[in-house]
Amino acid sequence: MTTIEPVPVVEQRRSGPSFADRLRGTLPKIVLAPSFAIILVFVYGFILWTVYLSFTRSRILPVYDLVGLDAYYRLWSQPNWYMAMKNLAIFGVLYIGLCIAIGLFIAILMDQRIRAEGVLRPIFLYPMALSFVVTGTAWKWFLNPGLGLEKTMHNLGWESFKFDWLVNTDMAIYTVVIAGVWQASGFVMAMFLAGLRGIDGEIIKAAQIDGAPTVSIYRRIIIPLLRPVFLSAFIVLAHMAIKSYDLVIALTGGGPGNATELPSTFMYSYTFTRSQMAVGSASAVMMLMGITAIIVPYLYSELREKHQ
Amino acid sequence: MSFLQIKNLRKKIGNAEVLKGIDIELEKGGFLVLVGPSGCGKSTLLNAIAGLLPLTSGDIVIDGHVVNDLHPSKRDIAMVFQSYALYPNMTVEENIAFALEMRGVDKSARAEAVKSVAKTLQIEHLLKRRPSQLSGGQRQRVAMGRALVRQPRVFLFDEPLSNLDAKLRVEVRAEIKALHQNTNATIVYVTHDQIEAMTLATKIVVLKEGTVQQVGTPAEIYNHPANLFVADFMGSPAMNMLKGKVVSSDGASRIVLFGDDVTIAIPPSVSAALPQGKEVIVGLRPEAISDAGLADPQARSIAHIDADVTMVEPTGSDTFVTGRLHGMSFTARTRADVHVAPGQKFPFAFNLDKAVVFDPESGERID
Amino acid sequence: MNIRMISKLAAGAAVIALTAGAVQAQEEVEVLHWWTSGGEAAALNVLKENLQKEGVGWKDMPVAGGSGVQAMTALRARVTSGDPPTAVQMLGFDIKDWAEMGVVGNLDELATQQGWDKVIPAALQEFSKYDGHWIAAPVNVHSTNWLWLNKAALDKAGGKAPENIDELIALLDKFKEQGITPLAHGGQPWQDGTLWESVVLSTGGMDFYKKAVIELDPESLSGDTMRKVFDTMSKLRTYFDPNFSGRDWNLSTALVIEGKAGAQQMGDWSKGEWLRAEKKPGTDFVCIRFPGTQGSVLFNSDQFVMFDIGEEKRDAQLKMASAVEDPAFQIAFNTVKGSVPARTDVPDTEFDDCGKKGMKDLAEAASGGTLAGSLAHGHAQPGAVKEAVFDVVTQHLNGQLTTEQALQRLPEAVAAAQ
Amino acid sequence: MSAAQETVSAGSANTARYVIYACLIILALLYLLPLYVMITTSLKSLDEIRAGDMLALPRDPSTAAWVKAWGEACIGVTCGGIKGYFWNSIRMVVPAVVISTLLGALNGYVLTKWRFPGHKLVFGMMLFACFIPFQAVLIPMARVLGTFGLANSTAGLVFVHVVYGLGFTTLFFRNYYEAFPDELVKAAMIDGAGFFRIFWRILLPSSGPIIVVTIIYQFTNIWNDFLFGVSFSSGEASPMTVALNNLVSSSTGVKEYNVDMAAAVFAALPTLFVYVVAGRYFVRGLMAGAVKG
Repeated sequence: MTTIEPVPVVEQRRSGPSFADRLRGTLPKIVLAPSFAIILVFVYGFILWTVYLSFTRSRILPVYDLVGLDAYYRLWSQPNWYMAMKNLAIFGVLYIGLCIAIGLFIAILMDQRIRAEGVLRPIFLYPMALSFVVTGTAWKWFLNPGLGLEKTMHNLGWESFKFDWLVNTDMAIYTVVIAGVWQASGFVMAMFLAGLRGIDGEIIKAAQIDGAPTVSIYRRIIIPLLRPVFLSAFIVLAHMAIKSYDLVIALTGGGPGNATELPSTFMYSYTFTRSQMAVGSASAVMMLMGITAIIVPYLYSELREKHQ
Repeated sequence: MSFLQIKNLRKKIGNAEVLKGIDIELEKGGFLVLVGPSGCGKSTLLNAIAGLLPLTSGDIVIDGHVVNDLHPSKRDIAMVFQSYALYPNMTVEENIAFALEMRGVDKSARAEAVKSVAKTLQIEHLLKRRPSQLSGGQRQRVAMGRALVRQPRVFLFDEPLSNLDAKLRVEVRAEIKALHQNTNATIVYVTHDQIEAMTLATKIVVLKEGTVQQVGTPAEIYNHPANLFVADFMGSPAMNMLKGKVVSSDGASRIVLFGDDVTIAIPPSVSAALPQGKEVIVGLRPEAISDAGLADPQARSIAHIDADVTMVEPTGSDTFVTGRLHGMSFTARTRADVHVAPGQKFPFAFNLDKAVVFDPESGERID
Repeated sequence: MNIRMISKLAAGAAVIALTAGAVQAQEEVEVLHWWTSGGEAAALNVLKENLQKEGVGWKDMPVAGGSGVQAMTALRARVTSGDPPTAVQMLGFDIKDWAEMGVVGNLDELATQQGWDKVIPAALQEFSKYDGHWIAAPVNVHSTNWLWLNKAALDKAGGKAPENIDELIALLDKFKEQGITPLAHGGQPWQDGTLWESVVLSTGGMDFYKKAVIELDPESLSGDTMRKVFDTMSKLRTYFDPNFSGRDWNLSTALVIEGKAGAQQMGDWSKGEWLRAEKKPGTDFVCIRFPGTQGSVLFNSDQFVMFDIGEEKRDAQLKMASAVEDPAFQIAFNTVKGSVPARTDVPDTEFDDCGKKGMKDLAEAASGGTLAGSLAHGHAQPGAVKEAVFDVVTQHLNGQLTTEQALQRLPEAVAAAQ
Repeated sequence: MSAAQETVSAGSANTARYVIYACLIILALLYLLPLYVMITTSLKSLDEIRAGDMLALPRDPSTAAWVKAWGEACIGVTCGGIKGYFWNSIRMVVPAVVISTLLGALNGYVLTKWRFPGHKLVFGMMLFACFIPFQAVLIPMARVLGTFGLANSTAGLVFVHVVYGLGFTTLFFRNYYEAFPDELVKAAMIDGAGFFRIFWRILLPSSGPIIVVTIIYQFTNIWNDFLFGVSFSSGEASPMTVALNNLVSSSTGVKEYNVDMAAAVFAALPTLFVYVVAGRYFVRGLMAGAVKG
């Protein structure tokens, strides 16, 4: 190295930030602004619009005369809406619970240095890649007692086998759960697998040295360490449960009767097929409130935690 | 005239004031080390100099120009980061050349500069590799190369050695020192390691909670710490802090240590008059306490004290002996082959020439 | 990730996206419909070709599924965006709803010129006109109160077509003895509703149907006659096979065609399935009015509603409306579709026995006052009421509601939907 | 790696592994069933489908249904198969994925490396956008698209997908860049790189894993979307799913299940391909930050 010569600086002795520097300072905000503006208009603006509509008597197309809580009275006097809420409770609990349980189970199995991981992983993941517009028919057949599993079992000689949930009013919602779990559990598996791969190996070595059997290592150490993954999975699944629409339409169309009505199908049918847009908007507002109740505390805790 | 001036610099982050009016000056070619415990604001100060953090108030002047509002890239500085901050997607060569490329230096000149830096740092064989393929020491060199190639007016180092193992740290430390001597670059260097500070600096700034505790050469800082904090922070093992009390008899003041057992003269570093009965703290570096036989023959005042030995720590070059008297412990640096075991009595010699006295209430040194 | 490649792709894609949006200006009609299956599409193709001969292009916008549910969603989006299609296939009260929104066109001139008032039955005009103006061109008239029987199974059971509910039950019992599914039914709300309205008509007659379904008289909706209707529904339910839930109607028809089931209650579009399976009316299958509804006709009519699309496109729109009412097209389309022409002046020579019967029944019912709109197909009540009735009927049929509860729910649900 | 077999004795370890493999294989077969049904059905003749067992292998496999689905099946009044719609979908998906990914990356970059007061609120609000039910935005969106003249065009559809994908892409990139060292950005600033140069030269080239996750996620969602497709496109410009629906759920007529299934397999091919090829990177990308949510 030779001597270091100072580069002459041409700035005046005391100058405010130059225009370029000031631009540089606001550039990040300028870059973010379009996205944020879009979100403001197309998410929050539209939410406000929906809220407004729920106070009108809109039917086939939006009208803008306020009539108060009429749509909400109508909504809460609909047995269908209660059915939808009840179904969402059943579906939500089972769907989230089973997806997490099965996803975690497969992830743990996959994490045992499996030879064919590269083959198995896409098999568990692929349902997420397919829309129910695509797989709906196959599922309908499969669950249909006259065509699918039941018939196959009968053909194989197991005459007493019965699997008629799809057409059974009390059980139909569970077929929706089955198909839903089939679709999403692989994705949850991938999340858990990523979580497992991210755990510090030394912790496990330490536990092994402490003499903990494999089951205990998982139960006492690894699974508690996966807490953030559980949380993420819960959020992802919760919003998918609330938004589930294709799933129900493809499998049961909301039937038999209204046995598989969910808030999302309710909202769609009241807004678009039944020409009761105000009631549909009221149900959308209810759904948004439900989502907010789940998401906002999560967001709050997540964003606060990270910067301490 | 000083090359780098920091004038009454303040920085607030949220409601907390992280830097509370810092004043520092550094001459051209100086090696300034900012040292202090974590959270003292040293990295904040360095980032402020770099322009990576906006100031709340105060000025930063480089070579006579206020650079407060200048973008980092226009301040003509280079920075070496603790994590090295090598661009993972670029080869070593590209990493080093990146700053030149950003400045529009043409390709052949870039190659030339990279080559010269690589030669200086002996990393020519690494130029085509990516950071992930390098060892810690190699990455460190590349990070330095990235700074050197720019030939900036000021180099900023942010704890550059803390990710290296002990042996490498010493080696690289020496290299940085040599580099400074060869290039006569102006350097601001942040560390929490007081040995690095002592070995590298021409000027040390000790920081605590956003305020400058002391500015001085390594010798000044070490021998004449401005306050208890600096005294305690600099030096390992830490300076012995002995509680004492001023007694006056016959018109002369003396200090009583270890209860009433030992009375010593007021150390020569103190010129002020100490009132009778004043509580003081006498600071004495471990090397100022030794076994009686090794006491500095040129010292003007030496106190000989016998005390119980509670611990013996051989380091190879020296042996640290911890003694205890009247419930007060102190550490002495003795020669390596001293024969002593815990539980024995040992004759210590206190070289009071080196003693400094602090006011226990303000923590300041009493001159 | 190769960034340069991505950015190139992005640029290329943007160009494609932009150019894809451009459409050349030529006289053409854009038609939103849900006739996507082979036969129907073939029938519609006749219209497309007729128009092309006149130099009018056909921009097809098929949206299948749920008898127009998705199509209506798409239509809302199109209308809201201010870019409605030229013509939209629509049923009954939907037409009124849209007309009320003031987004439809006006066909008065053409209608006067071609004398639609005289040749299109008044019951259809009820929907084709709004506020006295022609807004839609009716394509056909379907009738829902039909019963389709497998001839072989019927012969085996005595060969006599049932004339009232009791005879129907007796016949279904005989089918049961033959070991086939007596009544093929698909468990979808609109199919349940179609069955229900036939039972209502059969049980209470046309006057009762009009009072209960058209006028929504609460006492009729919860009275003893309605109790009998629900009881009959429960009885009929016992003749279904276990897999009926959610089954498409054409699969049920297939069961009857194949002899796996004896009978199906379904509208006249069911005939299309028989014809396509190369079965002949009278020899392979029998079409009769649903027992107890002889002489009455519950109709629904597919119409092309013409939207207000501005002057420069109106010429093509009028050409299309005219082509729809062309007798030749009416014959070509309706012989395939199973329906009968929307105009009364079309000769029945091209039609088969069922078609001829349908045309005759329609003419008689229209003059005798026994012609009424089908509830299940949106010609008796607006969508909201229709769906509310479906809710009760479907839940009752699936055992979620008892007859007692259904009778209580029905007037409530209807009132809530109004 | 969390596998813990080393401590188990060899014999029981082998048994355990057999059990693990058995479990995995059984589960894999269950997961594959719907796909199996789709593929075998598409290879069967209609008579065989009507008479036979849905799980049976085709007796006389034929690709006739595939040929028909691709190039001959009637959708509406035109009988050109689904191939045209396949390309429609590609034309829609590629720009929508690229734009939403790029914007998400920029947003994530700003929200982690160029923080400003209120950045958390902005991020929170963008994230909440992921959760809005799409049915609720159809009508106002139609009005907006109409106003801007984007109604009924591929560009409009791309726009809609970009808007409602932004929340997800921003989330992915923000979480990924959150873990990306700030020092690299500082170093680049000192080196003289500006806002965009730091993004293009330093962050984006290191974003491989998260780009893969985002692309997979966006590609699948946009490709599979039906609701927006049916509402904001029409006729021969419709995306694949709309055409598939027209083919599969036509209300009358003989259902050609083999053709339906073949068309469904075609509709599924691109997303399947993406998952199979990029599945490995998917887990890796999730590891790299998306999971931490």
